[in-house]
Amino acid sequence: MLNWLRWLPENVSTYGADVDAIIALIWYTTVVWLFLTFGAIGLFLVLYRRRAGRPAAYVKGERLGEALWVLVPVAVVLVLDLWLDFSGAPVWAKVKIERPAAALSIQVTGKQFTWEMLYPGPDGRFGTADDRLFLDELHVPVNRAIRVVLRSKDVVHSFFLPNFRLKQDMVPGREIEGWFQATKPGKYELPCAQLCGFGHSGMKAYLYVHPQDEYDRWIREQWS
Amino acid sequence: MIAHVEIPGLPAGIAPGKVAVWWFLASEIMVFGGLIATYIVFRLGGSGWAEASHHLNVTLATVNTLVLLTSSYTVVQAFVAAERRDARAVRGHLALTILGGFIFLGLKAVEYTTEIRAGFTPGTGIFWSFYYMMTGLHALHVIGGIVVNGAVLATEGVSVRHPHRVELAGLYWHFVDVVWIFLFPLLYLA
Amino acid sequence: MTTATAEHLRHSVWTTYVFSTDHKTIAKQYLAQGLFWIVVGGLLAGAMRWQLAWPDTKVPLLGEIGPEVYNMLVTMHGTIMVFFVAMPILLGAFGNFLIPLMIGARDMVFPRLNMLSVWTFALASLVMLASFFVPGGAASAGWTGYPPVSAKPVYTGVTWGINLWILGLALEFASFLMGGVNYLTTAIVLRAPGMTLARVPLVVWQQLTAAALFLLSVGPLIAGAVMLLMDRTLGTGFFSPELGGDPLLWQHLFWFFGHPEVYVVLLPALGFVLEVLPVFSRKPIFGYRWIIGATVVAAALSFIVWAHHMFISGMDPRLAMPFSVTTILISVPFAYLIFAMIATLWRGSIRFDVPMLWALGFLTMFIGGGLTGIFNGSAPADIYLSGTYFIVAHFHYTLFSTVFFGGFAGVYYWFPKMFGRVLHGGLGHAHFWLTLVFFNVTFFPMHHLGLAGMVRRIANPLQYDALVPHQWINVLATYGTLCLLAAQIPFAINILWSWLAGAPAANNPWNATTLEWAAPSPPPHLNWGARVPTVHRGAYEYSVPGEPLDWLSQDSAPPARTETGSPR
Amino acid sequence: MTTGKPHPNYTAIWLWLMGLMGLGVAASFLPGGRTLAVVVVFAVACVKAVLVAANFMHLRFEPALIYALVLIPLLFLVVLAAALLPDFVWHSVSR
Repeated sequence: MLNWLRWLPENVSTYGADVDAIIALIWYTTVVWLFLTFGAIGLFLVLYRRRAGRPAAYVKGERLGEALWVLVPVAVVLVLDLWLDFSGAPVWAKVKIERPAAALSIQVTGKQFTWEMLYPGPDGRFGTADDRLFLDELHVPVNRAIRVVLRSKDVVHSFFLPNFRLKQDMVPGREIEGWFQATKPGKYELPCAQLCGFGHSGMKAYLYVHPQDEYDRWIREQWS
Repeated sequence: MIAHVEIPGLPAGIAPGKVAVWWFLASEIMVFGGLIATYIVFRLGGSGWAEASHHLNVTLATVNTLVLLTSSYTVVQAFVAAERRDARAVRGHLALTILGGFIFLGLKAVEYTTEIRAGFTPGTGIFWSFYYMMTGLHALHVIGGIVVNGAVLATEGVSVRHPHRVELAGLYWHFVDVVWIFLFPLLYLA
Repeated sequence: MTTATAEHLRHSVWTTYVFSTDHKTIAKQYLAQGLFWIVVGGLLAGAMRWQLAWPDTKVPLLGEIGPEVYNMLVTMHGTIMVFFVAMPILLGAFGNFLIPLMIGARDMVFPRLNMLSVWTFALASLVMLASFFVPGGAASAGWTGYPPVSAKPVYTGVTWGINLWILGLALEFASFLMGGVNYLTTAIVLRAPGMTLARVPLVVWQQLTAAALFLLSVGPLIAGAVMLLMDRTLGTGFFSPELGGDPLLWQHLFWFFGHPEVYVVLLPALGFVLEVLPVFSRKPIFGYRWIIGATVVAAALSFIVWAHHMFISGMDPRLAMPFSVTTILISVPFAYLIFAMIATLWRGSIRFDVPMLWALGFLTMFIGGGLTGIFNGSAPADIYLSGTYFIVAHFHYTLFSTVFFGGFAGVYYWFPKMFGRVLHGGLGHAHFWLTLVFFNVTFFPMHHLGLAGMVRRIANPLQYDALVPHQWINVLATYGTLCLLAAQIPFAINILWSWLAGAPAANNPWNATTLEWAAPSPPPHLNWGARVPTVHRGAYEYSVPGEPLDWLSQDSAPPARTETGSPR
Repeated sequence: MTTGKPHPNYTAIWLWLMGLMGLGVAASFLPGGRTLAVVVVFAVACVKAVLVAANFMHLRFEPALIYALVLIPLLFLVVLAAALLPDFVWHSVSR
């Protein structure tokens, strides 16, 4: 129960490891603070519980000498927090801002309670005759950067791949891009992570990551 | 039997009513300020707002601005009269202020009907949504102001016992006027 | 001057109990409504947990819950607990009861406005209650009510439910606007002679900061609520993209209010704990002025952190870093507050009465909540954690510990003063330990569900392959919830029995220094007899060296001989 | 009861407000680029607002607490507007 990191689902994406590293960093920092504060409280409660003939100390904590006992830990909290924050900045930029050139672009449109995956087809352009639409299933090759163009037809949905540590809301009226690169073939769940109506519970698709040859065969089958 | 109950003196210079009204106005500034900030940001990000605003009747709105500014003037005169404890003058000025409020609402109603008959309803577009929302909320506050001024007219207008109440009603009325001072250029002139 | 005294002359049942302008009676009216709603909110939570543990089985009293009903339970549980339990009890009941008594005033500066605020809140409660019984059921778009789900009735099938939900919240905002104006003006204007700002007790400072926070942050959301109501009824397009609107606008306006709102709920409870810790450690609070400074700084910062709720909401990703930094900055004043509370225990003479147990419960559980907040404050970690049960666990460790542990510290501490009766200690201890245990049994494992990827607001976790192996946690949390609800029974018995037949309470059962303990229990009309007390000391003069008693009431005689640390 | 503070010349203030309103309306008919007209119009509006607040609402004579109650909300509104810009003005693609 205590080692939280073991509860994260298996990571199969390139930047997933970075996100896990940030979560682990914060986990270790907070565990240290938890033991420090709970330890101090426990110690004080035992040491300074009421004992006859021993009055409390008249410490107002407003003289600098006394206040330092608290201001120093606060300064440490500030420094640690800023360090955690700035060590997280590059990971945020990698996932959300710097999107690499993608081998394959897929248009994912959320609508009340199903996922529409639009493939551009061999000509590589959307809106042409050879586009193909799949419902609730996304097929991608392994070890290739995949770009997903997220849209919504009605309400706010959220594209969530737990195994890839990727989540991005899909806002109607906007076209938001996300990217991921799988490191291991397999079938991964894709739940909707934003309340989108009575069908929100159970609104999920599956992401099928194929080895390259299996993926090419699948493409040929669909477009033959 | 209530023994002599001593209420501690007030710190110099701050009447409780005024502190309360200014706190209330601070929260009202956040309501209209939030609305105006959203309007400005949406207008900067959107297109076609200037064209839509050309359908509005600028002359009617200019008269409305004149009416509200003048009613601000009369409500201040009402407070000056209240300080002189001249109930009749308070009554007169407050009545003028309330009249100004009704004229404003009347012109607004005329404006709304002509626009709706011309087919510009709140659902026509984002500009019209903002237009009806901002002027509608402002009109509700004008109605609120008329009710407050009416209440003060009914009490202080008869015999001036709490002149500061006239000032507090005036403070609220001036706030409603200041909001219109910003709504007028935002919707009609820009 | 104010004609407050004239009104109080008429004594009839109506003006004494129902339409009373006495701040103490109004406090009890807020407390009564808050306690009613806490039962409703708790039962809704029980029904939710039952559905999560044993999906699609018959929930007692409600029968089988479909996804629509589950969304309604989620929405109303959140709305009720935040707006109709936390606000009325922490801000309404205790703010009204404590502020006049602790600053030595006879009543609020505007008694009639105070009465109007509690009756507006009653109207808001009525509207919210009615929304359960309108066709289509109550609101089901989440307590945050994100459009377009909440903007078009067709998306949720709920028409009047959400309209009344918006109206109920608008009335609740109006009620607390009036209350806040009353609190701030009373504290600025009606302090007793000698009650300088540096001698005002911390709970009053926290209540005032909370009131100011609410007044200044609710504005944009009122505008947003009117927009949402117009979108739903007049067909305007503020939140519908096809008419030029944008759903993100609501999220910005809501969270601009949302984050200060959670501090509006936190600060009063923090104030109760800051009052209780010194009394039961017989030691001055550590760093009185610094705590006020930290509270004000945190209140100011709370206006520039809101977008950490929106890191992955489609907001511009470049905005995430600045808001992540401001979120980090706001954890610093709260770190100071936590450490100052721990430092207050150092070299104290600690007694483990029931209020102290709850205060320590708050301190420990809130530290847990604060620490998990660092996970969510970091943008990259939030990519994964946002919208999962990790967030649910986080805000229960902060909000639940605030309302329950902080709130009960206040209830058990001030009950003798409010009702003139003593609460039963044994039942109090049982209530605390049961609540502490089952709170952790219920909410600690939710961190693991969140880490495993369970998303929020789903009615049936078994529909997700990844969650099937973890279903035992949902069952455990449900047993925890049912036991947690049962753990409140000792409190209900205690409060009813003691209110009617409890032992009469002394004026100062805890030997505390603040002014309310100088008045009788319960204080009569106009609080103080002939003369308002004159204050000579700070609020936390415990264990002053060279004094016979280990406490000196704020209005006790000024120090005859010159003292080394002469109290200002 | 209320402090006998000196009263500004209300009639003069009223005349100024009338004049400024006329200027604002006239400015809106300025030919050429809209930006000049917009700047003038809003400058006039701000001056009118300050005139009403300072004189009619007696802000000039009030203690610092009242000033704070006006300036603090304005500060928060600027922060809110600034944070809304990236999403609604520079956002990427929007149908």
